[in-house]
Amino acid sequence: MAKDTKHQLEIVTKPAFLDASALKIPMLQILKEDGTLHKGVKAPDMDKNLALKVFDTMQFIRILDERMIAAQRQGRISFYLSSLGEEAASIGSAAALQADDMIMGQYREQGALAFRGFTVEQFMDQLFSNERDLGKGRQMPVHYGCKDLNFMTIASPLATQIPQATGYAYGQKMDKSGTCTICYFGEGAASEGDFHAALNMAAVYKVPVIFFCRNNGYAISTPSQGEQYAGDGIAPRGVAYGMKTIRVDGNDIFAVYQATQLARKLAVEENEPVLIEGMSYRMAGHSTSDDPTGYRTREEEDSWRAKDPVARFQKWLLAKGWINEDDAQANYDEKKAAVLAALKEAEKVPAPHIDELIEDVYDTPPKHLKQQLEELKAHIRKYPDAYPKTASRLNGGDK
Amino acid sequence: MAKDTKHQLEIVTKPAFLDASALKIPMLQILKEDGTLHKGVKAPDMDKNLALKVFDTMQFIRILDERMIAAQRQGRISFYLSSLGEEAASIGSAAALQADDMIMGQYREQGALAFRGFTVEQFMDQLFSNERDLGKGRQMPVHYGCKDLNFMTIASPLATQIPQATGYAYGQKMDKSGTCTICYFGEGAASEGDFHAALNMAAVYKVPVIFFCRNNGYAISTPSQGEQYAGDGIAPRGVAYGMKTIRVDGNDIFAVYQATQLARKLAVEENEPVLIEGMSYRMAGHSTSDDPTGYRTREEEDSWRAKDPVARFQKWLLAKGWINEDDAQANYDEKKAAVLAALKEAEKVPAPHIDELIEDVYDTPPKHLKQQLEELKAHIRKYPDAYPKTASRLNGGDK
Amino acid sequence: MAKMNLLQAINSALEIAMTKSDKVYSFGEDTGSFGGVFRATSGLTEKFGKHRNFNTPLVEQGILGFANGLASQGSYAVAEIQFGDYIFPAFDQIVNESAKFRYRSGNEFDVGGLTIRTPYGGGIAGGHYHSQSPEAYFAHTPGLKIVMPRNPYMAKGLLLSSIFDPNPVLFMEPKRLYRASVGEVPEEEYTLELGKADVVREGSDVTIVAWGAQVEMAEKAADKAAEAGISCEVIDLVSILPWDVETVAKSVFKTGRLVVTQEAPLTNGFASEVAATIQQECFLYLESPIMRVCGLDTPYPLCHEKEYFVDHLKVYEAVHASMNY
Amino acid sequence: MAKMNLLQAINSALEIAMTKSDKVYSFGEDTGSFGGVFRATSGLTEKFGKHRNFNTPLVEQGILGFANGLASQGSYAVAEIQFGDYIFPAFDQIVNESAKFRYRSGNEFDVGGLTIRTPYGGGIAGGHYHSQSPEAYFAHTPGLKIVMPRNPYMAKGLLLSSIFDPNPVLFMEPKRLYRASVGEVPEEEYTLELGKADVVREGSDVTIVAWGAQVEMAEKAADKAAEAGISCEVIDLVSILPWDVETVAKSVFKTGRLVVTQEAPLTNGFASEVAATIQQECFLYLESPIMRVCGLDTPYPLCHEKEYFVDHLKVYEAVHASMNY
Ligand SMILES: Cc1ncc(C[n+]2csc(CCOP(=O)(O)OP(=O)(O)O)c2C)c(N)n1
Ligand SMILES: Cc1ncc(C[n+]2csc(CCOP(=O)(O)OP(=O)(O)O)c2C)c(N)n1
Ligand SMILES: [Mg+2]
Ligand SMILES: [Mg+2]
Repeated sequence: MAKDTKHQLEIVTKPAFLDASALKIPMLQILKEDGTLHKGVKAPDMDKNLALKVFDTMQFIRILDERMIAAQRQGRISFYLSSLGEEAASIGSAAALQADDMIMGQYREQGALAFRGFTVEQFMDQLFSNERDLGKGRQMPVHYGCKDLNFMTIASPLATQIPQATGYAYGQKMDKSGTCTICYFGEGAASEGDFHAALNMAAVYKVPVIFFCRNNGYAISTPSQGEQYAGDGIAPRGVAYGMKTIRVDGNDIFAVYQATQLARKLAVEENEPVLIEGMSYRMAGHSTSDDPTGYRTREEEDSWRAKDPVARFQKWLLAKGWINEDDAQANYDEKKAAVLAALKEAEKVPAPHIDELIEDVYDTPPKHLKQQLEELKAHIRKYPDAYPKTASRLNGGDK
Repeated sequence: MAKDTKHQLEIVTKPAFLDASALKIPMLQILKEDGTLHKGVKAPDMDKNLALKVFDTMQFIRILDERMIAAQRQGRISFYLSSLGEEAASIGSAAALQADDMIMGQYREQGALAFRGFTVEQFMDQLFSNERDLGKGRQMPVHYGCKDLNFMTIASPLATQIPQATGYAYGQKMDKSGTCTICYFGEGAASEGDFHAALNMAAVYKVPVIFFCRNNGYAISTPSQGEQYAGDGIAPRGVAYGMKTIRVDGNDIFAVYQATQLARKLAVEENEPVLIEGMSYRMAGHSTSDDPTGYRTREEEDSWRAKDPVARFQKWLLAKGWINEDDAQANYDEKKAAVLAALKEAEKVPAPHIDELIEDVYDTPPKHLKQQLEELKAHIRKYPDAYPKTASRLNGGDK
Repeated sequence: MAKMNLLQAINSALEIAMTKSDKVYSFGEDTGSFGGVFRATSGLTEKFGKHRNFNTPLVEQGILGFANGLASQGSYAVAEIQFGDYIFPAFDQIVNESAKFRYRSGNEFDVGGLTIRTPYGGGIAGGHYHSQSPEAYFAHTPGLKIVMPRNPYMAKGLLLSSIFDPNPVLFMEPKRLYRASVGEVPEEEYTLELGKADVVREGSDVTIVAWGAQVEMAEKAADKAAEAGISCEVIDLVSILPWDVETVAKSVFKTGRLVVTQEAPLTNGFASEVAATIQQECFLYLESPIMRVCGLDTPYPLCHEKEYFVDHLKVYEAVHASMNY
Repeated sequence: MAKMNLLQAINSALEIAMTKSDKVYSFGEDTGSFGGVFRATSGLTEKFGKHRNFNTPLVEQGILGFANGLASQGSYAVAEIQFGDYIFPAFDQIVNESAKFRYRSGNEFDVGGLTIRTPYGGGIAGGHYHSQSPEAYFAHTPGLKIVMPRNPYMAKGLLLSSIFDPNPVLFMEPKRLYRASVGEVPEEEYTLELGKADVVREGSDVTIVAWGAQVEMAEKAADKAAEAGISCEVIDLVSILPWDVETVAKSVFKTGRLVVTQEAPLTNGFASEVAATIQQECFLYLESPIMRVCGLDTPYPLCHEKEYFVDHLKVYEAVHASMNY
């Protein structure tokens, strides 16, 4: 048919409405659910060291998650939020990056942080809001952050980090840093206006950013298909923004790893932003405040266990001979002991000093804040029984 | 290839990144630029009466726009914003709707309002913020609204009306009203978060709404391609949301009309929201505050004159024999005289009474507002020379 | 009458409103058949169907945009924002749209059927983003009404008034009290006047003004003051916008002293408005400066919540200081 | 020194900042080679290239999201919001993100390099949505700085300070004065202290506090008062957050009378904060109640702008009333 001279669009003369069926995006899978590779496909170039580090991190995060859910039930921490079932998404992608690439997460990416080297003690310090916490105990549990590891502090408002990732990556590009930013978010958060802003701007500015959507089927109780969106998930939006886009099996460590590796190349070498949609399933409740039996069946949950990303990778490693059952078990036990020990230790560490209350609102505390703090301290000294922890420290030796 | 059991997605084993080229959406055109139909295509079922009403409205709006730009230059009104070059988009689509369908516009859809029957006096009353203005003179010129004509009052914040249209249509669906809502917006406004929210929600709720994006190439000075978006315009987003989508030549009255007619059927009969992208060009400055020579060339503007939607339709009507040159000119002259007369009359009508200042903030003015008004009136009475128009009326006979 | 907690009272109001008019719709994130993360909307989908009470996609600006549109169509739109802390993405739809809808159209259109429900406030170990009390952010906005109940009885009657009030209402629910506050509540429909403050306790020495969950702290402080021989008049403002200047002024004419307390940070909070207005209204009657007892001017901290929290001791200290000025 | 109008002063500050550090970026809707709808950024693309000064897509929440990210990366992000009325879609990114970025991370990360420029205010026949003065909406937000210059000299020095201040700054430009206000401005770099009020005129009877464009009205009122034998001290607050309580209190200790004036509607405006604080600081010195002279509590109307506008006559009347209380 003819082309329009202005827009270079193809011209049609009969009206035809497109719909979601015009763009169905397939899913990349390399490792099958049974832990074997698809026929004729070889594993991505993940060497033994890296594979073991990935698996190690998976195990650690699984233990941490399970243990801390229990700790919350015991009332030892106020809140927890696990990544059960989604370990491959965050760890597989983090493994494909460089240490100086920036990570901006939503809150279910503890795997990426652990992969970067956040220690079990650091995790515990944050979870117990103690005075060693890098975040100074100010945010709820799981809101980790670490400048040294290039892991942006997690914050609760959803999707706000997505346009921030576009901006961060703009700075990286201008600095000719050779680095990129990865930004994780859920398929629920992808409904926010900030998502739209972020992806469109990234496509316009051509910045080195990888948007990694963890599509785990739910936003708290809201199922994705039909209630969060009506189309073919999140990936087609990338195409609509004119962005490089791929969908992967989020429970397949190799698919995640390989897609992210290629995405990083596109991002860093060609300044092409990339959208990766990782299809997965949130195996646990949304958080410890949530009881999923109110909105989904046990059968549905069980049907996903067969797709467990950790077990799947473990099978492959076993078959490959890179691990054996005994070592894996020993490793597991050792990790578990370390988690328990760190937990016990961290919960004894005191809270940050009350003087921290007014630090970091600004670069230095302005006069009115200093005055408010002084008044508060005077008040606490007057009613020591009402604020026993702080009072005892104030009296013991004010800093 | 295999299908994934959970998501029913096709599985691929080799990574491939899609991009904008995965979904290129053609443009519906029925009437060619020279005013003849594409070969083998017939005009949509627009009878002579309707065709003449459409043309009549086009002429009126063109006269109104040109005259009011001049009036602004003469300092008779403070601001004006024309739809020059985009008449087919708003008038052609309005012509395909029923009178009880709701229209929610951005600010460049005076054509749709005129088609509905807004009189030249009503236009003028708004433009001069006089006491007859339905909006009580509170908003800037061109912020028309009329409940009787189901035309929602225009407001300046961009894109806010888009999710509102989704909500309005939800009410229409629940009321089983057999009506729909059409929502106009520019390709610039489509970058706002509200756009994203609106289309996604409409697709999820399946409401009878038609989103009509007027892609006129610019948002003030910002060109659409490459600076507003990087993809293939706005239409692919509809596909991504799982929504019925079509792109039309926005300067082709027949393409606009036919697409909207079909869209209305989908919306009202099947509760399918529809996205229509109308490709056009803003022939004048953004508004009277804008001088486009700062960001585009005269050549570019001229090259679009050949595509003028009014001239194009006129050629067809002439060839068809539904109008002749003489009648068209007489009609034009008559309209112009009416516009001039209404202008002169409206500018003499006084501003709304000062008592209106506190009306409609709430359904009835609360005590503190009554008190504020009384204080203001006392002040004006004290300084009549400083507020001469209001003071003379206050003294002449307070209502 | 029945014993209800604050959540049950909200739920009961919603059920009555939805029974009364089939143009009442309830929606928000997770508010559908699941009933909301606090369960305020539980049972509504079963009773009224999934088109009357439903989930929205996760987008607050869309929730309010949708709600404005639905209300402008003539429906009663009851939109839940999951936490007050997440209302800010909808700020434009509320402040530029809901509030100005009627005025800008010369009353051709309005969104009077809109009610925004949102849990607010601290004391629940929620840290920065599950503890804020954002009422003052909205109080600068002509066209909005803002209502904050202190207990189940008030919550039900005020919510019913809000839903059917012909103006957009921001209805802020004290989430710390959702289950903690229990009281006798009529099972049937009743309404309470918006814009009217409630003298919770009469007294003669000092007036304490509070709203929402903070009324509890005012009352406890009044108890403590009573022990010290100070008689406090406690006023629940109930409505933040428009607010009942007269009732507060009348009280201050009597007591000559005013303490205003809020959970939110001090600077430009609503307590500032109360103080600014009352110092003008009651200038010649004031025996000591109006005291504001508020959160510190910092984000809401998790680990020092106990210290940060505006408890009754802090309110009492201000009462004491006011008496001894 | 050179004669500059306020726009030229802004433009000069931007040019100096961008010359000083190539990590300074300027962006917003239409701010690229076109130079912005008011032309504040004109010439910057030519001088620094299209990657340093550029257009954004039309999405304020995206502009601020992007700006926060860019600032957190260590750049100086100078984001323009085309009109103050359109800042609300970015409210969440400013109030929940920019303001809390450093605190929530325990100073691991910050967006100190962020400056938000936006024209504000009325008097230009802009109606509801080109006239608002939204400073009070932000003043309840610990972590932000808010700065409002009154003339070209202040604008340039304060903008340079804001850009390089290690905290996020909301810099609000009085658009009524963009071309109307002209004055001597040094061509080279200079900075002015943030958080410090400016005693524009000394006086002994009444203190008038204003900020931004409203300082002009305060001065004119002071002129008129002088004719009537009343000596006014006029203070430009300059910074709204943190604000200079001391300078205002010191003045009120002397005069015993305070009039605060703002363009924005009365209720919960920043004038309320000033009044609430000063009645506490200066209680025993006040000879009359603190008067607030503000916009009415309505949206900003087009046709009655003249009447709605807080002109010098209204300020003068308050001064007069304060003297004759
Ligand atoms: C702006 C905002 N709105 C609402 C919430 C409350 N909330 C927290 S998590 C969540 C669901 C997120 O779902 P998704 O993005 O799919 O991520 P997932 O939890 O599934 O990993 C909601 C609604 C929030 N934190 N921020
Ligand atoms: C929220 C918001 N941001 C910015 C503006 C200022 N503004 C008015 S019109 C406009 C450009 C709109 O472009 P587009 O949507 O393409 O519509 P067009 O003018 O081309 O018809 C801008 C930036 C506004 N009115 N509202
Ligand atoms: Mg999810
Ligand atoms: Mg446009």
